[in-house]
Amino acid sequence: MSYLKPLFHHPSLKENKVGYVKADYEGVISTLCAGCGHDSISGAIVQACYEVSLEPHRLAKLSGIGCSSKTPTYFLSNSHGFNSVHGRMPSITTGANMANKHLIYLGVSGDGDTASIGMGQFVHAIRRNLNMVYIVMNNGCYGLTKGQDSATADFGSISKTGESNPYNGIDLAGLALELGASFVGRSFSGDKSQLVPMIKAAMSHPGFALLDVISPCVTFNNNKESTKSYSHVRAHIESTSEFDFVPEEKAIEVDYAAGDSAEVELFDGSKILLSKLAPDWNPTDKFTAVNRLHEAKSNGQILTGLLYINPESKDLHSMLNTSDKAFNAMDETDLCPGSMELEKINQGLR
Amino acid sequence: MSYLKPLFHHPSLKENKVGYVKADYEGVISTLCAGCGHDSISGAIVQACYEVSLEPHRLAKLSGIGCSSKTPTYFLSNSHGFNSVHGRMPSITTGANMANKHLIYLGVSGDGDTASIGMGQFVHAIRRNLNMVYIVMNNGCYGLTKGQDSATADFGSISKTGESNPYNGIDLAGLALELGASFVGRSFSGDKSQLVPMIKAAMSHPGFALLDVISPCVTFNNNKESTKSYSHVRAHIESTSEFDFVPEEKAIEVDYAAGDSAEVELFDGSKILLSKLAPDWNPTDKFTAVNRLHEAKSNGQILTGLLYINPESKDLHSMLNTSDKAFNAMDETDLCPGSMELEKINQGLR
Amino acid sequence: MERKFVVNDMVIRFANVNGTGSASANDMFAKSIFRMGIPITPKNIFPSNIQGLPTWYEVRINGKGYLGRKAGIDILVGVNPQSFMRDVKSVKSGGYFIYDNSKPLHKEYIREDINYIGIPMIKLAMDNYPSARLQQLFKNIIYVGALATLIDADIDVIKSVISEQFEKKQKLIPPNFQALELGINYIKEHYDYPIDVKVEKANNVGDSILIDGNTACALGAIYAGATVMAWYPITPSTSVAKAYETYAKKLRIDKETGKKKYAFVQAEDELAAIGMVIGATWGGARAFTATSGPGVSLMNEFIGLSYFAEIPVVLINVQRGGPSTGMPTRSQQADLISSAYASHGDTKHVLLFPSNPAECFEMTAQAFDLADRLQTLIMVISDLDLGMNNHLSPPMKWDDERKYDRGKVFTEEQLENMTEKFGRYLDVDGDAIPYRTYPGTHPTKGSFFTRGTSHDEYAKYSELGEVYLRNVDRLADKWDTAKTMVPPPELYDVNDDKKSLGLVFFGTTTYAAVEAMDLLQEQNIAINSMRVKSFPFTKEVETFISEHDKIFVVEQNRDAQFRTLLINELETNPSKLIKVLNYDGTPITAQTIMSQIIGMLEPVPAELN
Amino acid sequence: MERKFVVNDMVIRFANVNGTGSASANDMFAKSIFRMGIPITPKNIFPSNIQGLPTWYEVRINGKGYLGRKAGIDILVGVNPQSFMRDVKSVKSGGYFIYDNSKPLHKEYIREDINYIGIPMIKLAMDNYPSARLQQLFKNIIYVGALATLIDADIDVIKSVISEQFEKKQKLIPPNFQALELGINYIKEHYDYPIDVKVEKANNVGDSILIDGNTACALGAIYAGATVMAWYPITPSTSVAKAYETYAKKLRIDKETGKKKYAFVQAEDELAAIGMVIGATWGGARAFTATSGPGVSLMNEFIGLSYFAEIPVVLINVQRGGPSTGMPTRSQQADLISSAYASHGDTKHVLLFPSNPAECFEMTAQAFDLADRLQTLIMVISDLDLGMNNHLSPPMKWDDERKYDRGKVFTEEQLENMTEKFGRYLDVDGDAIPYRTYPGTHPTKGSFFTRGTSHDEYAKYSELGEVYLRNVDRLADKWDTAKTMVPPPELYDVNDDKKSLGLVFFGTTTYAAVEAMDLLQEQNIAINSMRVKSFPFTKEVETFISEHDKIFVVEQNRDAQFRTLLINELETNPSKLIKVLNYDGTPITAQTIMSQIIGMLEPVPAELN
Ligand SMILES: Cc1ncc(C[n+]2csc(CCOP(=O)(O)OP(=O)(O)O)c2C)c(N)n1
Ligand SMILES: Cc1ncc(C[n+]2csc(CCOP(=O)(O)OP(=O)(O)O)c2C)c(N)n1
Ligand code: SF4
Ligand code: SF4
Ligand SMILES: [Mg+2]
Ligand SMILES: [Mg+2]
Repeated sequence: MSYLKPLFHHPSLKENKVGYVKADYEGVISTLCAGCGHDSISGAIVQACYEVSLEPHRLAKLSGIGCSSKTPTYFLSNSHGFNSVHGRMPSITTGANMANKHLIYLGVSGDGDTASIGMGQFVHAIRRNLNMVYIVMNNGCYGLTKGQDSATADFGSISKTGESNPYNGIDLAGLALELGASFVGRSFSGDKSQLVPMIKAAMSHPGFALLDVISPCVTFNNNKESTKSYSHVRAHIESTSEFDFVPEEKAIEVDYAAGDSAEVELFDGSKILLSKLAPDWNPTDKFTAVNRLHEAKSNGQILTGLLYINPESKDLHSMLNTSDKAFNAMDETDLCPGSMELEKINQGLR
Repeated sequence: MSYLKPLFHHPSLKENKVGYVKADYEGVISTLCAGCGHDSISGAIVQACYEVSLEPHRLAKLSGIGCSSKTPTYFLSNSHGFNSVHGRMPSITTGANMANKHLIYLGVSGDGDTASIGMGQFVHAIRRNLNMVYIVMNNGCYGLTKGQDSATADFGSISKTGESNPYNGIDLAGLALELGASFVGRSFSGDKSQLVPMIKAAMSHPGFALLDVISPCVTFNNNKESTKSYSHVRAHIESTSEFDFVPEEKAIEVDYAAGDSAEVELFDGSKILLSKLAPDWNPTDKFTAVNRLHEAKSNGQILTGLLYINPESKDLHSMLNTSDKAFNAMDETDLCPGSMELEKINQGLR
Repeated sequence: MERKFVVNDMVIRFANVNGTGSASANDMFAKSIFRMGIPITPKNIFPSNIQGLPTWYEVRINGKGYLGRKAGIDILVGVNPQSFMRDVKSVKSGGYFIYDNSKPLHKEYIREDINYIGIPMIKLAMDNYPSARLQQLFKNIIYVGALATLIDADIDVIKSVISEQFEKKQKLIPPNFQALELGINYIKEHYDYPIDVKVEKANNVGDSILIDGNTACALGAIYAGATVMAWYPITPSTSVAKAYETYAKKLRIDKETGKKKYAFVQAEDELAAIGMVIGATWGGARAFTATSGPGVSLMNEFIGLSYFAEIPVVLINVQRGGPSTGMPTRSQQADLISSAYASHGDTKHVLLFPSNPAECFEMTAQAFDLADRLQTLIMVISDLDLGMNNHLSPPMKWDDERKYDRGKVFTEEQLENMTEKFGRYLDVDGDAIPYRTYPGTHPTKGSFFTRGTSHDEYAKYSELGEVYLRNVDRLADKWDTAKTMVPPPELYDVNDDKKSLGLVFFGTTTYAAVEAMDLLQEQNIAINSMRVKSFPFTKEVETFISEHDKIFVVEQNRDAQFRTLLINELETNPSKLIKVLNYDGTPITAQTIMSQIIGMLEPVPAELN
Repeated sequence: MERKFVVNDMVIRFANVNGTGSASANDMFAKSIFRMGIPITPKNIFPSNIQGLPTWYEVRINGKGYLGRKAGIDILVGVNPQSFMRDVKSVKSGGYFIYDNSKPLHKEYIREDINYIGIPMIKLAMDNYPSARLQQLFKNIIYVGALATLIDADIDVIKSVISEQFEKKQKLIPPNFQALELGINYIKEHYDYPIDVKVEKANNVGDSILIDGNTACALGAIYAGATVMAWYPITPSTSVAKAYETYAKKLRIDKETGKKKYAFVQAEDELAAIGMVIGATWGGARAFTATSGPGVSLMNEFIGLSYFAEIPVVLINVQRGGPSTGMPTRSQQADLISSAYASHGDTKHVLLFPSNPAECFEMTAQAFDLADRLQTLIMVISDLDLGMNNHLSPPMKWDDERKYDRGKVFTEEQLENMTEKFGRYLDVDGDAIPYRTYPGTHPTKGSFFTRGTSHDEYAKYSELGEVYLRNVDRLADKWDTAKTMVPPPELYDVNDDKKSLGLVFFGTTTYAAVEAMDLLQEQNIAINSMRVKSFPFTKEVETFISEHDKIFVVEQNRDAQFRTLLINELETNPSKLIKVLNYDGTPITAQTIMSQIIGMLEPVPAELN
């Protein structure tokens, strides 16, 4: 069970501009593992929506399949949600967005859901600059199917089965930049101070906004002997060759300033080095963003922050020049050309 | 019908080191449109295989679906070929390569086949550094289904139906670089002097070698009024709204030196600016390759040449540490653990 | 002695090379015959390639209005040396072979029993047009002129068709007329004309139109208010998308703002295409896709989602020759089982079977109502023959009083006034169809979580057996509801009161089946016929099947898939359903149906008439 | 008065929270009973999540060897407060509810008709283990000790199972023993034991093993020489891949070089997984994949390719609850139609139906021979129940004389000596199966072009109707050849000479069906039974179906899909096939089968016995 608070616990009672309290943005109790990074991201989404005073029904939340893709149940109960099929959230979101351009579309996906089975749709949602927030809850593994390496897993990382990953990990932020995404950010699940504003920025961006959020998996990225007492548990797991014991963990949190770096210890005792872009970073300069990203990578750092934003972003609706009235609000009068027109067409076919 | 020569025409009679003449590398008569860039690439493949003195049966040729994907019939008749399904050549090639590591695998695809339906498999073949030559015959459109824009079509390009493309084109070479491909080259179908050696280099590279080859489609990228007499034909096509007339064209050829640029006029009268990497270019420096590529793009140039090669490339078989003997040559003695071993396993389950 | 003419009854076949502009010339010829008031059936037989391979265009001209394909070619216009031998062989004894005699005909092509008519097409073209490209184009018009003269077609009609065709490029009209005259004059100067198969103006087409099924489907979608079309190119369904775009551009641009009341999205593949449709209809728009066999196979997972999460989808399935990539430019009806039961688990899908373009229009429009009403996927099952060939069809009709049936959707007001808890999958009124809401409808009521996993009446995830059962049993009940909503079959004049023999067909076998009924009648074989229009089968279909002793089921696939559907859904004894099959990729002929039936009746002649 | 014990016949259910380590404790308990020589059937009932949700583990203990699920719980070990109410309710009258009485039981959980046994599990754990994590883990062993004492299980056996389990982590043994003793002693000190359902050492398991079907499939693949395994994670098939990797690592590393004689590739999705298999078998290796419903749906296009281009594929389809994402952690047999006729066009696929792990092993191995021999896709149809639960099974067997049947493959020598032209799709000897060659075999002979498009005998593309017909008709003939090669059904003791009643089942309904046969016998209902092992149906299946008047078909799906296959392939009159269904995601019980059959017989009791 999760530490994400259910509706009746500690509601933040302050109403926002549209008259909602924070609890109005929450969802049902999470069924993710205690300490799962995904729950922290859900929390950040709740916070961001509350802060921007969004009416919850003005947002639609969509996902694929995976632990990450379950999270939309755990936030924004008053929003329509769609837990679709594995890897296909982008196409569903594209359609939904076409139907009604006036909602905010928040897509949630996992690294398996996005970087493997969903790669094609991910790439093409970017290409179409679909107006949506696309959050990847990136844990480098397949949580829900019990810990296989995902395509974003780092080269050489050790999976729960003890195998070293022989493949290079795909950098989703780098990929999005290469593909011309109009908004690319990266953050860490435990870094609320960075994540919440970034979600807010993404929601206000008129186009595709990728948020690649590193989100540690307590259960399956939990494979090194880190503490004394834990070793016993670990030995137990090895011996029974059943992943049937998940130690309860606290979610990892981190707080550091823009321009700084922070070393974060993951559940498995391994460490990652986060590096936050400086406060005066100019996110409209893509060329530099690409270079900074590659540079950080070669220094073994994970660069976080808003890497790039295209201020001239034109979304799919603009490209297609669709009408302002949402399609789902149109009826016969808007849409049906009528019998006279049809008779003209018939006439032309005689 | 194509200008690619059938077996009985002008055979090059000089035998190569393994005793084959050039005609031994040819295929059946092409059924592509006269002047199609794809046929020029087929010609370059024939030339390259002849020059490197490859025994034809030591190569397997695979493709997806499309005009481009038909070409394997038009070269190397003595090689096994596999014209699979749309967008899935990479997975088929992965399997084939696993079965027998001792052949050369030449995959041919189109930009539709690769950048749309095949995007996922393309990305993951790169990620696995599968030992293969992957040629994209890139014409920016869907030839076989009559000229729809593909995902590599340039922003603003006008398709046969007169629509301007609102999307940014995907740069397959840039993408491959971002994904860590171990060999990335780009060329032009009409530039044999660059293309033939590049294919040879790709064949000798132990890992994934992408060749993104610009290959103009005479029929569907043939949409501007370029010459007087042609306008009549074009008018005819517009009036009948049937793409049922394909003017016979000569394949476009170009020859320019390394370090130079060349403007090439396409069938539609539009022009592209090719820019060839300098002869002293260091293709092992990825960082610079990425920058040069982006730079060229922002100057409206298409950079050609061997952009990047990783001299330390380790292919999938190396990563998996598979045996030297090909799997398809193994039998019971190699593979079956025998009844004694099974009885031991049974014993452990009692 | 007076010559005897066969009037308004022939098959003409043009043998061309694709990419040479012949298709538009042939089309203009066929259209001219149609304009003369004579029913025609044109069929394009083309390769899966763009240029340089043999392609045929066949027109059956039949005053009685039989529109099925007919074997036996009366006149062959052979302008493709690649297929010469095959073409010569295909002419029926006594028929005509029209060819380019700019070069002499090799003697291996000479048959004693047919007539040869040589016309120096390329020579005439070279003498009159400057460039190779133009020569190639106008050669086609030259043979049209010649052929028209030979069969006594009305030249003025042809000219008017040409003029219309080039209405917006007036300067193209004179050279086309000139080419036509070249052909006409050459015949007039060198041959006795007309030949003994000829056409005569008639009044047999009524208010019919000439249109392909794909265009009609696209128009149906536009009339039904489809605002999102997501698709991926694939023969033979591509032209549905193309036509949708063409007509949407004309009919769906907001006059004032110039903005589009539609979104036309070429997806990255078929999975994405149907995903977009699902997203769009979930969002409250009407949306559809069109594809063919390989695309439907790729859509299988999503099709299951639409069934289980109850999301309206309209899918136009234009079948081609399978399996696998198969024969992409040939026609079959071989995707019936894979459509009806697409996707894993217990799934069933509603199918509609149009048999002509007017029905393509109507059934596509109807599919949107059914999809919204039943909250499920509706497949319009067309095929290459219906979709890509022009057909003589009743005109398309639209009643301006007609309202879109958007099905059970709660509005903001309804939600506002609601006191009970909204249950997305709650059957509140016994038709097994629940209410839905569009995202964004109401600030605090009516939101729900759509999922492909097992769920309770309130859309909540559940792994409980009883919850699962309630849901899938309701879906089975919904299937029964569907039976009352889909179009009933068409029953043909009852010839056989004893109800011993029945004939069942659907879709594009209809033309040939209807003709076969007449042929059988001529042989005194009484047979009752039924054209099925939908799946699930309605009561009427069930009755027909149960009332007849021996039923011939006509279809265009190897495994008698439609027969399987009948057996499986109606619990019919297979022994009474007899297969009548044709699956070589060409449309079945009346002759084939008749002879297969007679062949199977022969052992028991006593039982007949 | 002497107490009456029910011996070796009970159902025990553990109600846990997943992720708390209970699965391994429960497994050790079950294994101990098995070691006592008593047949057991353990079943894991788990949620589609990783931690914190209710999960159940059910063991049926049955001395007679009935291995099907049985309703009615004798003993419930309830350590999950979330599911308490449900758990209390599920105990059968007179049964036992074992719970943690560290806190007192709320009175709403009190039922008059069952026995409560409280054990202060968490208290004992806290008193004896330092950290919360260890307390949680050892709590599980405490209840195992208590339960064992209550039913009189052999503690030494349990200890030996624990010792084996921790063989490589010896230091874990003492604390586990300690926990066990805590449970044992608490019972001994506080309760009268044993209770009236108990176990006694027996000799009823013979040489059986305890293994899950997925591991057995994986071993079958290793024994059959599969070198390439390409897969994508999906419940419940993931463990096939996991087991393949585990055993391949042990059995397939070249001793000298340390190199692997296998390639284990986690694909990017299911489309890629089957693509890799197709590529690998085309290349001459043996390859396979394992997936479940959604994966099979995604593989549809490729499945059609393998059928039409005739490429061997072995696919292990471990079914779960459908449609769509459905019930990922529940079991069904609902992918029969979608497997048998997967992909568009006229396609049919060979299916094998194992019903226990030994057959999973054998049939997987056999699938490779059949795939190579028939050059087509073979699906091994398993399900979650068979695949993921441990089953008491005959041991796996391998004959060292057994050679792989690689089917019709020309070698370099054969090609060298060949004078006639090699035709990849030429039926040279009448079995409708052509010869193939591997790439790289011969410098100048035997190469061909594989394609999913229509092709002639020499693999050349063709759009000609007659060429297409020859090919697909041969594929239909090959289907007939397949009927002679697939495993015949198992026919059970013939009870009914009149052959009026028949019972048909397959796969995991076998356990319950076999038990139901006995139950029916007890009621004097004579019924002949057949377990089908493969599709297409062999002659024997056809005979059984035609010889019986009324046949009950047992299966675990809503739409009676297996029955559809029987009707469709054997041209059976549907009226004689009666549905016996269970599709709520739990395995069917003998009681259900019996009562459904009796229910349907009631109207006509005269006809019986
Ligand atoms: C078509 C299909 N294939 C496979 C699965 C099984 N599956 C469920 S979740 C998942 C991976 C999830 O990984 P990721 O997206 O990284 O999410 P996480 O659980 O790590 O948050 C897979 C393979 C599925 N549901 N559908
Ligand atoms: C699953 C599937 N979808 C669609 C098609 C139709 N199709 C055939 S080729 C093609 C596009 C080919 O474009 P490209 O790969 O760029 O090749 P080109 O013809 O331009 O060389 C498409 C969409 C198909 N064969 N299979
Ligand atoms: S398995 Fe990993 S990703 Fe899934 S809920 Fe648990 S911690 Fe989170
Ligand atoms: S359509 Fe274009 S790509 Fe296809 S063969 Fe013709 S020129 Fe080449
Ligand atoms: Mg993940
Ligand atoms: Mg292309």
